[in-house]
Amino acid sequence: MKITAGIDIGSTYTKAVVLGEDGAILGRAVEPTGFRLTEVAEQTLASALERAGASRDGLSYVVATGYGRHQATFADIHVTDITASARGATFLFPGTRTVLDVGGQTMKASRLGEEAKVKAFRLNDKCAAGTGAFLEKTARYMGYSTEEIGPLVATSKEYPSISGVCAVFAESEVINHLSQGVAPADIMHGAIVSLVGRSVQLMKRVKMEPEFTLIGGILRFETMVRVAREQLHAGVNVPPGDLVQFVSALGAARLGFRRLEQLARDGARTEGAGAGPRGAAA
Amino acid sequence: MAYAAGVDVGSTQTKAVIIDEAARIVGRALTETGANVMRAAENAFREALAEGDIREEEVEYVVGTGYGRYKVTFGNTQVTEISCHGRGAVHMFPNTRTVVDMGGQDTKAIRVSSRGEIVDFCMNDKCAAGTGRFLGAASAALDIPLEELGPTALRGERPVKISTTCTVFAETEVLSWLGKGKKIEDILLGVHQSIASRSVGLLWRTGIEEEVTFTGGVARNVAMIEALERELKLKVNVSEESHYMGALGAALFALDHILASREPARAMRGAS
Amino acid sequence: METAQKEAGIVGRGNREGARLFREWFEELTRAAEEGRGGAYVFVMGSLGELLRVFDLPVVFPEINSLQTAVRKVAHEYLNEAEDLGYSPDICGYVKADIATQHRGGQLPMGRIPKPSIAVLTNACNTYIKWAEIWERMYHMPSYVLDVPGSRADGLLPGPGDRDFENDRRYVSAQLRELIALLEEVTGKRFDVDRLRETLGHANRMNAGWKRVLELNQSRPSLFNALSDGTIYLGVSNGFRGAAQGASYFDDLVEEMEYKQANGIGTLVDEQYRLIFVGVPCYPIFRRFTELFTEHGGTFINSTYLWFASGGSNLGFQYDTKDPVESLAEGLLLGVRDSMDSMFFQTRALAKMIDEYAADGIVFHPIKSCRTVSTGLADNRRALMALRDIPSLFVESDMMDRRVVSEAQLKNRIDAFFEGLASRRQIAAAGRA
Amino acid sequence: MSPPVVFPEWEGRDLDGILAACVDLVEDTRFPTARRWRDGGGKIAGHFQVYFPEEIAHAAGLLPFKVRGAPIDSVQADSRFGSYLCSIVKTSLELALSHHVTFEIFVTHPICDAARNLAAVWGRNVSYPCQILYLPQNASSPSAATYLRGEYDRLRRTIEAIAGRTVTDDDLRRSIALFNENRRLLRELYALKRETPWLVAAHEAYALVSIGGLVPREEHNVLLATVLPLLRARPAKQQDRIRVVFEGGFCEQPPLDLIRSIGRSCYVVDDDFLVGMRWIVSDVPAGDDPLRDLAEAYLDRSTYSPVQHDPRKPKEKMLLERVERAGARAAIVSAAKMCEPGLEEQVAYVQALDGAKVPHFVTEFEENMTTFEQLEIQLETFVENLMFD
Repeated sequence: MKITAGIDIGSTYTKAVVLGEDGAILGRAVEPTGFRLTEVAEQTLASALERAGASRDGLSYVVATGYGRHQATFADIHVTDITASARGATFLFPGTRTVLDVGGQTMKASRLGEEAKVKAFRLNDKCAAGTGAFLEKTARYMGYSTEEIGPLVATSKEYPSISGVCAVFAESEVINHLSQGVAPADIMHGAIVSLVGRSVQLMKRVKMEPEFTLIGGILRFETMVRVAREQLHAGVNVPPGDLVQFVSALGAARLGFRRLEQLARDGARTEGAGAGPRGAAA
Repeated sequence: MAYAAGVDVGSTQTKAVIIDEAARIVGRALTETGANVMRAAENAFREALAEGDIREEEVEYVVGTGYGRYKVTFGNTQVTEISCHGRGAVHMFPNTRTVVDMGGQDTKAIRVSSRGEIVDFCMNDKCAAGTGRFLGAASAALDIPLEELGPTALRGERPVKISTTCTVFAETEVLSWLGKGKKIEDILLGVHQSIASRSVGLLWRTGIEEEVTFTGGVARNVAMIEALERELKLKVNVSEESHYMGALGAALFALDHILASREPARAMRGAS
Repeated sequence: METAQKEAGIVGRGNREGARLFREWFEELTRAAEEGRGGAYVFVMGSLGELLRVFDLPVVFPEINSLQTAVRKVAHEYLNEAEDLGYSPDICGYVKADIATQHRGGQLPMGRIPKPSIAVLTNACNTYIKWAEIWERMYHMPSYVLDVPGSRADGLLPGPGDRDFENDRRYVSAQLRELIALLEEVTGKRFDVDRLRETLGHANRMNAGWKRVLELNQSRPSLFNALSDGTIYLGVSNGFRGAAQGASYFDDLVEEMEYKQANGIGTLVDEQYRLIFVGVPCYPIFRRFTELFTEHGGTFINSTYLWFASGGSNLGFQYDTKDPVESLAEGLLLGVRDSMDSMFFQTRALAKMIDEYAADGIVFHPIKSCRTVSTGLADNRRALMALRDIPSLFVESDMMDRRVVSEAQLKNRIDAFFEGLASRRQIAAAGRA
Repeated sequence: MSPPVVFPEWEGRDLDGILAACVDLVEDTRFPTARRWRDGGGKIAGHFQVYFPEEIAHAAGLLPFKVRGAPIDSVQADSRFGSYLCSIVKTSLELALSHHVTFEIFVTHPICDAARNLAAVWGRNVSYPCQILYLPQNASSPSAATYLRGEYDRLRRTIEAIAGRTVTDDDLRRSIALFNENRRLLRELYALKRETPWLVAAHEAYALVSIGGLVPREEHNVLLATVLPLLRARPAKQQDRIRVVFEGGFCEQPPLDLIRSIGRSCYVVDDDFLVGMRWIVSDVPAGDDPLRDLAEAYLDRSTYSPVQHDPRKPKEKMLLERVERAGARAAIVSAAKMCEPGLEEQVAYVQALDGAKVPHFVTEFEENMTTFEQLEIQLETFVENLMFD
């Protein structure tokens, strides 16, 4: 059986997935990224291979993605995590048409066409008030850890509006609410509603269509998913369990198979056409 | 002996200063503002009292300042931190005509008269880009303690050009320079220079008149002092008490009040 | 007794009548929308209400509609809708609120507006042009950009008879004739020059009244707040330009202000600080914004807004009804040029305003939404500070987008500004003693 | 009298050397050519984006110098403006305040609200005259040409006073002929980009056009005439890249690194970079009334941009035509950050491209951006998804 690997080198964690031809996840691993990107990529891949009981030589194709994708010099190709996560999302939820990825600093929305190709995408390239970091800052300011956000918000029924564009200035709104006696749970709730509002706006900008799949670090906050369902008036797919963090790596591994098919189809042509995705990233 | 107090409730930290009738600082305290603004103000005040070994009844007048100035419920009146920073800076350095205050979410440029009155001021309105908070983000991204940022940056020789000063994107930008193999000290030097250059842009709005005094939490950062001086082509005054300048100014306004109430002819300045 | 009654009738009449006229205007627009009649979409800087009225076209001011959504606290809904359609957070909020209004079939909190049969605009703001291009794509109706050249440099003000002025005037007048032909085509009505004479006559009364009302506010105490009351008067001057009601309104307003002046009735009980406002109001917290000043005894005695947003009516230009089209061209050229000057080349005019109105302070309020008004304000302030020793406040926010309006931030700066004004006054008093 | 040579660096070098010299000049924020021109006793008419009738300044012996910002920090200029503003307006003023460039006159146009304010601010901060040239915004009016001729005549009189000499119709006709030659050479360069994009990289073509605004056109013409045959003879092979049109460079210019970055994964077969230099699309007839000829060419024989209103040139249709004519497979619809007309036009462009099923991606740039992660992610995603089958 052929196997491929996908490696997602994110700014905080590096994830690797080893995938079998039949679509079975054979092994996966995650390591903190640190500063030595090439090494950590190698290491994470080795761990995933070990868990899969496979060897480096047994791999037919390696696809790197994520912020450090260019540093994975041993990969066969590298693609962006927008491309990779689209494949990962459709692998888990074949009906996915819109993917929303909310991370610490960035928020990405993409609309997919047939075969999980990204038809339209948008990034928040401006102020980051709409990212996960904003929630964490707000929580930290009020003296709660990230883990406490979920249970805290669960107790809230009402929420104030938090509309500031700048994440830092939004803090002064939080202070205002606090000093007016608004409960921290409600403020946190308001912050989540505001964040989801911004996400939905980004999704509208790519002309979103159901099904919606949510990925990214933000999924740690359960309320986020509930509020997203409310605002979208639709169901929202969420990767099960700890697969959440492997969506891009999984998509990358899947792209490996896609690429193998292509190579088999027109083997001769690919030699000079390195200007394909690989050239794009040169 | 009567005492006057100033309590500066900022977005992240709350500071209190107590002065005597000769305007000497006899007690000071700093606490995190946290979720309960009122309690933070009280705590800072009490700690300052304790430091100066002063009883609460001995403090005749309290002025609240900073974002949470209306939460200083035990205060007698409120004055904005803009007036307070100006007043504090002139008290420390009597020839001060321009104050640059760098805090957590704003940077202020203040032009003052010889008596410490505000002639003109400007603040960043649009966002917190280029404020002290950026340093906090850089510190987190590089995992270097805040106090060591300045000394590290001073070792830099070839500063990188930082194109975003958005605090939340700071981490991404800093990491991207690391990824390109830049040295930490060069990145940090770039960070300091970019913040300094934005602050000087703000100073140009009010006009720059010598002497320039640098106040606020960031004023303790050696690299920022150097970057500011380079950009301004001037020496800047920095006080040991730079952190307490707002609270000190508030205390001075409180003292005005005490003295004015003794001689009715002498009007209180500023804080009417 | 009699005086009390008279006072009750006169004082505050401008605000009451202004509100009534505004309601009537929107009732008429709603009727037009429901009957499927099209309107003329126009803008405050060079609305040409005088001419459009001749063709019985209901006039729609999208700028005013948009700002009303902010005053009525629903602007964010409109802005979000437009941003969902792909319009950037960084463009004019008025444009975005209007786009959302169009998508809602013209529905606004005040009523419904008709679709455009034509848009008539000047280049006084370039965004007018981009805005009209959006309608062209949406409705495939004609828009006419009446190009009015402004001042080429500060103080370069050629007048009638001057070769460069005449080149501009010929251009404006040729365009007016093209516009008349287009209006005939759009409405199917023949142009009636006598009706133009009539509307110009009404506009003459309004222009003279507007100029007089502004001058009357030099009184101490000042008679109206240029920011809160002034904006109401401005609404009438735009919506009823060239109409008999508009002319009478301003006759009455002059009477009200003269009465208040004669009887020493000021807008504030205790007027402490006379302020000038430069820029566009902060509509998302319109009332509160004014209060942040009046709480300290500060009132706005005049503003550049009352100049440029009245399309130059402040000049008091009198049309020559013997030669209506040519005279309309000249009035338009001078009025729009003055509007633009009051934004780009305002420094000397502000110095004059400070002197004539005995101002104590000046407030610059650049806004995110509008480059036209805001881009040069910091430099104008710098230049003005070199000319006059007067305290000034520089605060940025927005006219539409509450996401960039922070009341706490504004209050902090405004409080500091008044602390400065107070200490300055005390030092001056101490110096005299 | 022939003007002094201000850009000798490229002479005597091979093609790569010439191109490197051009790139160096474009990236040099000290603007050495303007300095040399002044050192030789020459006078300069600085003009802001987009279009300026440079022939009129040239006929008076002035160097028309295209002001298009620079990737510098606008420390002093920031204090002259509000916060919500595109970068080019700020850095252009910074160039003047920090004496990077000095002119005898500066002219801007009512292209947008920021640009008109720029003239006023500039005028309050420098000692030489600053003016707004009121190019018509009612371009399809039958009266526009006559008006513009009058406005050009006013400009001629203003420039005559600065140059200290009269500008005759013959002078103008000579200048028009020179600029016609320049426009012809630029059209050849663009034909080359379109037909054989592998022979000239996107950033090289950009640099070749761009220096036209920095050196006398006489020199630019010699340079282009030398380079074009060398480019045609370049031994470069066609690669498998996507042909794209870049839209959004009409005023503020993206950093050269950004253009380089796009060029690595795409062939930029047409664009609107510095479109003002190529505004007039065919020869201006040098007839009896050269000012009128220039005015008519501006109005009637010209391309499009978001900052000119002309119902005869619906911009989104013009873009679709540009894409089709260039044989492009996709479009990059960009705008400078905070550029009101550019951002507004993006919406119409996107609708039109969607309608015509032309793949595109939407982005924003700023002239002094130094990291391109966001853009590269977008560009790579875009290319990947077009090529991955």
